[in-house]
Amino acid sequence: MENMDMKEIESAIEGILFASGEPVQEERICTALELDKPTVQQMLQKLMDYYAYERRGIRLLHMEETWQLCSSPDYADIIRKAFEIRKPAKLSQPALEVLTIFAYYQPTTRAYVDQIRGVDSSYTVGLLLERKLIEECGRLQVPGRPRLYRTTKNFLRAFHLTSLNDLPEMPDLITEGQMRIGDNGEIIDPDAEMAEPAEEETTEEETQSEASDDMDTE
Amino acid sequence: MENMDMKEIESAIEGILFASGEPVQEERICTALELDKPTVQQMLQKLMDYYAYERRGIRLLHMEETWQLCSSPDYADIIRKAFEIRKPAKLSQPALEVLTIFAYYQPTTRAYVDQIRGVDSSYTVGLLLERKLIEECGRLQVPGRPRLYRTTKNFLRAFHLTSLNDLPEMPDLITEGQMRIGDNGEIIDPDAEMAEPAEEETTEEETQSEASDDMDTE
Amino acid sequence: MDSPVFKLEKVVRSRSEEEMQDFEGPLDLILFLLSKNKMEIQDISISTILEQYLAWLEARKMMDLEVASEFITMASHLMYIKTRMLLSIEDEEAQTEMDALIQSLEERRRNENYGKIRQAVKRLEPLGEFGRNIETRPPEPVEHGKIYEYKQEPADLVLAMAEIQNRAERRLPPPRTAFEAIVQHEPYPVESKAKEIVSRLKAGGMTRFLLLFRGNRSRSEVVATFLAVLELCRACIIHLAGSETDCTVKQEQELPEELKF
Repeated sequence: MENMDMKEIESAIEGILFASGEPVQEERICTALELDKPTVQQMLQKLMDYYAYERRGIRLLHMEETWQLCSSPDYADIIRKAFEIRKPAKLSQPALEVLTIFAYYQPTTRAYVDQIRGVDSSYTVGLLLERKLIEECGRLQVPGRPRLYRTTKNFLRAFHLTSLNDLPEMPDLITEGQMRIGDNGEIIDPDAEMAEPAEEETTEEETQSEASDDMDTE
Repeated sequence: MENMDMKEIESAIEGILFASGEPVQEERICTALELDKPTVQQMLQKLMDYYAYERRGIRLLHMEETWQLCSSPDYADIIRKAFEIRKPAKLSQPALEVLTIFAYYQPTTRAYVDQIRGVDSSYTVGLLLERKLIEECGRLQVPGRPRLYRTTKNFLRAFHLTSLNDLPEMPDLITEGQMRIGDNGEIIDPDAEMAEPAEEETTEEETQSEASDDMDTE
Repeated sequence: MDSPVFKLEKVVRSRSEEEMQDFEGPLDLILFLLSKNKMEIQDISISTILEQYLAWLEARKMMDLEVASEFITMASHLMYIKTRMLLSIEDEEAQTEMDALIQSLEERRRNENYGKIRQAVKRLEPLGEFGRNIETRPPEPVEHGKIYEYKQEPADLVLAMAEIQNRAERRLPPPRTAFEAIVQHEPYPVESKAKEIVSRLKAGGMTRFLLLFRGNRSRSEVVATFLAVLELCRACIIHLAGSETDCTVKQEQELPEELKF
C-alpha cells in the first residue's frame, strides 16, 4: 500500500479494528496493508496514544499480539446510563484468589490451587472458565492427566494488561521447585528459571546478585 | 452534565455510539447526558463531520432519529481483506473419508459411500457439496436413479493436484466395475476400461464381463 | 558439602519489619535452609539442616544477639531426631517426630504461599476495575464466502482410505465383499429368480422366508434371491410377515407380464 500516506494507514487500521470488534492480530493488519510488523505496531501505538491523549470516547487495548477497541472508561457511567446497564459485579474474594494463583503459576492444575488455598476450588474454577478469564490448555503429563489452566486474553483485557509480564510483582514468590510447563510444552526447571535474570530491571538484578553474593562469601 | 466541556460531551457521545453495535436513538443520548435534543443533534453532526473531514476509519451514519457508527467505506476493501485472511482449513476425518471415496470411485453415489464407510454420510456429502469439493454429475441408471457425484476443480486445488491422474496410488483399491463418467461427461464403460492393461486381474475382468452380459441379455 | 553462610543482616532486620518475614520462627528458618539447599520437605536431610541450623544459631550468638528460646528449642528437637536416627535407622519414634516436623513445615509453607496469594490479590484487584468500566462491541457484519480454502496433502487421501479399510475390516461381519455382488454383479438374473419364487408360491402356497434360499448354490444366487424378494415386495406381489427369525412369505397378486427390475 505504498500509495497510502501515514494518515490513511492509521485510518485504515482504525477501520479494521472497528469492524472487527474483537481483538485483531497484528499479522492480519500487516497482511491487509502489506506493511511490516514494526510499522504496523508503531501505527497502532500512535493510534492508541491519540485516543488517550485526546481523551476520546474510544480506547485502544493491546493484548499480546492483538489489539482491540473498547469504550473509554472515562465515560463508563454515562455509557451505562445510556443503555440502562449495571456495572458488572466485582469478582468475589475466592474467585480473585483462584484467578491470582492461575495468573502467577500458569499453566497449572486445579489440584495445585486447592493445595495452596486448602479448600476445594472446583466451583470457582468453573465460574472463571464460564467468565472466560481462564481456559484449559492441555493436560499435565502425570498419572490422572489433570487439566492445565491458564489465563485468557479476556483476563488481560479485564485487568488492563498488555501481557502477563505486566502482572504486579508478587512479594517474594517461591516457586518451590514445582515443575512448570512452558508454552511449547517443555518442562521448565525452576532452578534454571531462577538463574535467568528474566525481564527484571537492573535494580532488581543487582539485588539478586547481591543476595547470591552474600550466600557465597559470608 | 453541566460540568462537561464540549469536547468531553463529544467523546462521551462517541463512547455511547461505540458501545452500541446497533443504531442509537437520539433520546438515549439526551437522557444519558442530560442535554436537550438540539444540542445533542448538533454534537452528533459535529462528530459526523469530524470523521468525514479527517477521513477517519470510522463514519457516523444518521438514519431518522438514530445514529450509528460504522467502518468507513473508503477502507472497505482493506477491511474485507483483513477479514478474509483465513488460515486454510483442514477437512474433518469424516469429510476426508467421504471425499476420498468420491475421489477414487467417481462418479459414484452416496449409497456407495455409505456402504463402504458403514455409516450414513448424507450430512458430510451435503457439506462437501456446499464447500464445492464435490458436485453432481448425472444419475446412475438403476432403480431409484441415485445421484452421481464427482470431485471438482476446487478439490484438485485443495490437494495440490493437477488432475485426477495425480491422485496418489491406492494400494488394494477395489474397483468394482461401476460405470464411470469421464472428464468430458461421457460415460466410460468399465469393460472398455478394463480392456486396457489396468491393475485388475483377469479373473475379475471375466466376472465383470459376465455380469454385464447378464444385464444386457436377460 | 560446603556449609553456606547466611546474610545475618537480613535475619536481624527481618525481625523488626512487618509481617511475612523469613525467620519469624524456627520453621521458617528450616524452610529457608531447605530452599537454599534445593531440598524438598519430604527429602529432608536432617544432618545437613541441623548443621546449618546450628551454624545460624552460632552466628547469631557471635553477633551478641538475643536468640529466641523457640529457636533453641527447635535446635534441641532437631538434635534429638538426629540422635535417634543415628542410633537406629528403624527408630519409629524418630520417624514419627520427623513426620510431624515435615507436616508442620508443609503446613507452614502452605500458609506462607496462601499469604502471598492474598497479597497478590490486593495488588491485582484494583486493576480489575478497568474491565468493569469498558465496553467492547460486536463485529460489523461481514459477508463471508462459503468457499473455504482448504490445504491438504494428497497423502491425506491415502490415510483416509487406510482408515476406512481398517474400520471395514474391524466391522466384520458382514464382509464388504458380500455386498459387491449386490451392487455390481448379477450372475443370477433377479428377474428369473423372481419368476421362480412366484411360481413356487403358486404351487406350494405360503412358505417360510428362509426356505426360499434352500438349494441356492452360491453367494450370488442367495443375493439374487434376496433381491428378487425385495423387488417383489416393492411391487406388492408378495407379502412378508412375522419376525426376524420366523418370517413367512405369501403371494398377494399375480406377477405382471412386464415387471421391470
